[in-house]
Amino acid sequence: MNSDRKTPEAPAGYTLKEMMAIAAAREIRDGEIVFCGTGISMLAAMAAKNISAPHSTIFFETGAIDSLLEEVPLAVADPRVMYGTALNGGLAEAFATMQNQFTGKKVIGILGAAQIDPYGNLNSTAIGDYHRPQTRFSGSGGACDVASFVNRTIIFMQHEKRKFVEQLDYFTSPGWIDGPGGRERLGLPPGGPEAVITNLGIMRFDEQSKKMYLAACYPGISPEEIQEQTGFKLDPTRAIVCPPPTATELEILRRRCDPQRLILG
Amino acid sequence: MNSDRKTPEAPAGYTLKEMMAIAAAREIRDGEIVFCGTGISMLAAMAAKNISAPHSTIFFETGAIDSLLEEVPLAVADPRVMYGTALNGGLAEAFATMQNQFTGKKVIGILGAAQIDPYGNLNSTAIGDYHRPQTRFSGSGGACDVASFVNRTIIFMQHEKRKFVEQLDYFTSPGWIDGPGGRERLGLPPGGPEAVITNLGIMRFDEQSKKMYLAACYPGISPEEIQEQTGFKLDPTRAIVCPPPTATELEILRRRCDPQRLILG
Amino acid sequence: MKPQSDHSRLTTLPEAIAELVTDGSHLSIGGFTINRNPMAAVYEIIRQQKRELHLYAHSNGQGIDELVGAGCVRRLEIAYAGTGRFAPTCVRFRQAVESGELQVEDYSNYQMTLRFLAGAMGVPFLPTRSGLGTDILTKWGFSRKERQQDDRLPEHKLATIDNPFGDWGGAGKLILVPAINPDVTIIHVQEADRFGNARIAGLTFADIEQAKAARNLIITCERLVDDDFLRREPERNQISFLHTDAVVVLPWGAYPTACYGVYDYDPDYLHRYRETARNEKAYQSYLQEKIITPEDHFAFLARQDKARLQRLVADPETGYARGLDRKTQEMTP
Amino acid sequence: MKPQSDHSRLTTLPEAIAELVTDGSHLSIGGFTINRNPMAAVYEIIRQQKRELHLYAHSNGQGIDELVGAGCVRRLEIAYAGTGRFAPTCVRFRQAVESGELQVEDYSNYQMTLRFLAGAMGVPFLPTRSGLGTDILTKWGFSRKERQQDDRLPEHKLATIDNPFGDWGGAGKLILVPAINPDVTIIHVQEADRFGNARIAGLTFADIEQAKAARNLIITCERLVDDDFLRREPERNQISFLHTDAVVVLPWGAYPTACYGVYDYDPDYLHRYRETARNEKAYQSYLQEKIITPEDHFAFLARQDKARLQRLVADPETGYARGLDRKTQEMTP
Repeated sequence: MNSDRKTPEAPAGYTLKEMMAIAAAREIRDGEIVFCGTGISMLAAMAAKNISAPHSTIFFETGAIDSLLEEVPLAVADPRVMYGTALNGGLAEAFATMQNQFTGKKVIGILGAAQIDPYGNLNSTAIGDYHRPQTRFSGSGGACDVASFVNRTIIFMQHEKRKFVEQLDYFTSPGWIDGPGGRERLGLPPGGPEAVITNLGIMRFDEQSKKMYLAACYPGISPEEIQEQTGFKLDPTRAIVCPPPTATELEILRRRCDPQRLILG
Repeated sequence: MNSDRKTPEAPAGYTLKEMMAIAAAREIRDGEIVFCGTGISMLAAMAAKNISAPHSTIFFETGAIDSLLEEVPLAVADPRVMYGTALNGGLAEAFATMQNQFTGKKVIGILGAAQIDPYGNLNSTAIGDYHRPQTRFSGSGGACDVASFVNRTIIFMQHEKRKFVEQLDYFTSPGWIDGPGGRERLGLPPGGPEAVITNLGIMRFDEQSKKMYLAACYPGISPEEIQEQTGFKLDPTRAIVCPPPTATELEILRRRCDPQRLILG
Repeated sequence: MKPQSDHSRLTTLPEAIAELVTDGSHLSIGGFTINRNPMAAVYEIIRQQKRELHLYAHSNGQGIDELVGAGCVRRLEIAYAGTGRFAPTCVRFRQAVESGELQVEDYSNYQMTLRFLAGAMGVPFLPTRSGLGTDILTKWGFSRKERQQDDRLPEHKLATIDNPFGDWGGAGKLILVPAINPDVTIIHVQEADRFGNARIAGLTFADIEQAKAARNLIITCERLVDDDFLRREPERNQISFLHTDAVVVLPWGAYPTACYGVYDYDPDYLHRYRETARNEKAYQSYLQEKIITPEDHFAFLARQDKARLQRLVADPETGYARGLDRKTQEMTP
Repeated sequence: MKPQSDHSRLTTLPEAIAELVTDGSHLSIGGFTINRNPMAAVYEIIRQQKRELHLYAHSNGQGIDELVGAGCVRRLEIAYAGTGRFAPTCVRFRQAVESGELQVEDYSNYQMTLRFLAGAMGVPFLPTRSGLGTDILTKWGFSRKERQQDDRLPEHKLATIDNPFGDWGGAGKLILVPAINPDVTIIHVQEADRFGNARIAGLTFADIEQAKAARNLIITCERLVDDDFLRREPERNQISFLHTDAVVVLPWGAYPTACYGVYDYDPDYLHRYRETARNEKAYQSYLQEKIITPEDHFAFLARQDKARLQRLVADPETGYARGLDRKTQEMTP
């Protein structure tokens, strides 16, 4: 996630990556099971666990449940996710935990993507024609599974016009589909994306229309700047200024989560 | 299996149960994976492994693969099946091994039942009306699964007219169904019952008709006696006299397999 | 409550059963025939006189027969009701079916395993080739009408499907088995911690699938281990605290069935049980005196012969009681 | 050959690859991104210049990218082609897809896992709720025509089904994923015996399913253990000899990916690989000099810097190289 490129300067005292990690950490509720991907989403989960959600459980699609994470992993299969867990299983068990109707309801998934549409549907597969793509990305990985199964998801994005699009080039992972009832019509479980956290601010989804709106700008960033980087209209009327990271949040993120700044840079 | 009741006296030197165990053991080919139930089928598998099929693997539906069996188990969940195995798993893995198209082809299943029909279909569930049975038995257990999946099965029966019937009261486990192509029409894998071993002799299935015929009588038992105890016509023209247990076979069965005579009685 | 990694779920057996098992509950228990049945929990259910239970079993054997015998069970979905050589058909089960007191729905062991697995995986069904052409598919213990009227039963016992991928996998037709999500599953394990992480030694049967399929999970265990014990070798754990609601420490909690590596089954108890179960009067007095009168598991245990229990203690190498006398007069059949 | 419990399956890597992997083979490899990829086997496949492979992968990462980069792969069915922070999208994979050299069929990680599981279970498909409404369902990398003409491909990429049990399980509609039965699966494990029993430490990923789904299974291992070693704690074994065709002893056989409890991934190698892969000329010389020229795994190993390998050796408590310097200049993106 190239979140520090082509973006306004962060205010003194913290970087935009730190702001993003902390904004995401604040979304995690105590007691939740947190599905983590690689990179900043791992830091968000680690920060939440150390700050506001001590009873949350960090959990990886590779099968690790409640990893200790003494060092930050660089992939979800990093041996660092395997140490001191409650259980080391495999992919089959991990995804079943999310599809399971009892445990799945407790899971929050953190995802990233190459493109997002106004309903929070994601593309992490290809830009251009699928059969001869202009840019090929990694593909779904577990993203489609998580987005299909779990109760709520948070999405990390780099905020650029070409990434916030009306129409995805490839539909990898389901968000709210086409609005209210969209998931149910397809046969998907309820639940869906709750927040999109970018290097500029935080977007949420309207309860009625399930369309993305601007919920918060980071300090020093205006709604207009955000609209300019978005390929569709964002309702700005509910936008607040996102509280900057507190000293405690920063301290914990830097000292406990990524002291080597492997992810924070 | 009350195989020693109401049956002619066995010739001196061995019991009919011993004859049955050895007759079944002779059916097991070297290199096969042997699915075992409780009782005499376990002894047959143990005897085969110690006599003619040293590279066979004893395997239980409960998930134990290649059990050492230092003592004879009294159930397939007996802790004695868990000691020194190649792998201790569970039911899901065990049945998958039999349904698996590569390993399943190597499995020979040994089954018992309350009723058998001319095509080797089995009833181990109920006699009389299913909803208000005259006699209720244990039910399928893994028998239906094994009979559905594996390449060949051997069936142990007590030879009585009411057990060898034209029409089963309840169809628990598939044999050859209604003759050639019967399994394929239902969608079942090929393979099926190969021998029925009773306290009187050995029945096999005609290659063309898939109907049961008399293949061998135990020493001292006539085809007529067997027909009398059978509720349908058995072709006796191919019947030979079954070779009695050899001294080696008896020695191994008695000393190595069931020295306490827990199954042999 | 579930996903709190430092939240203790320790409780007592009477409390766990009183809170989580109610009349009419859909219940499944772990173990197989004469091994690792959660017998202490079974006896506590009998003691608390739970009624109208809907029981799901593959071949759980002894535990099922005692629940049926004590009149706790209204409906039973099962693959095999026997305890191996001890009772090729469970005696109280047989009596209850033949007398029409117990409604039974028959499946195979793999079908029941897949039904729990489907529940654990969060899908409504799983496919298998087992059962095609049999009465297991066509004869239903619970009628179509009964199924339609009860939203805790799937509307079909089983379904068949033509393979939508043609002959891919060599199977043109399959049986679909409907998922089970019991209200409560109870399993007995060798080791657990207070959070609800658990480790099973020996075979796991279908315990893991049963545990994960359930809305509520009660784990009874031989040994409570320190908080970090199971985390030192997490490959050996099968169930995480995410699934667990109650942990109860119960040494000899599977007795008279076996608990691999800890103790063997008790052949005397199991033989006597079968004989007792055949006689209505003797059985009622067994129930009253041996099971209901002792106020709890520990009182029940205290009445067992100490020397006999001692003989059942597992040999550390083999995991069972080597050379145990398992032959009795009743063994002949 | 398979079910002979005292039959040794020990062989050498060149022999196992020469015998079991042929041009056009349908192949799957174990591991996940930067962990327990059977890299020594991957490099041997490259050395033997196997061509036209049909590869099945979930997120096997490094191994897949090297096979693609060396031109061994014609078709790839995959969920995720990345190596975490080292290459969020694998470089040679990306290039091969964008240039049209490589045909790709996209699935999700769970779908691929279920496809291997279906193959292992012997059923033609398994159901999931994942993928409904997405292009994974509707956009096919391999055309319908191509699928019809190739009997090693199922005729549909995926199928959907209305739940035959109504709304049982809360799902009205499901996706069915077709089974995979590769010609060969290769996995790398910590411990195996000469018969082909194997034990994995740390996460198992989908290795067990991949192993059991395959017609032929090659196990490469760090340590060959004595005949009775794995049988002393059979609960810890995941694969039995019933499935295994070849066992090869290969210390550092997953290098440069990690092998939990034995060594860590090599951050320098992986970073350099990504940078090299971006430059065609540099990549060809990497292939020739680093992979193909060394005659085998041991020659390849001998060319690695000893001190760097030493730094990767796992700490016995945590299973990885504590405090390893994993930051490089290339890390910023």
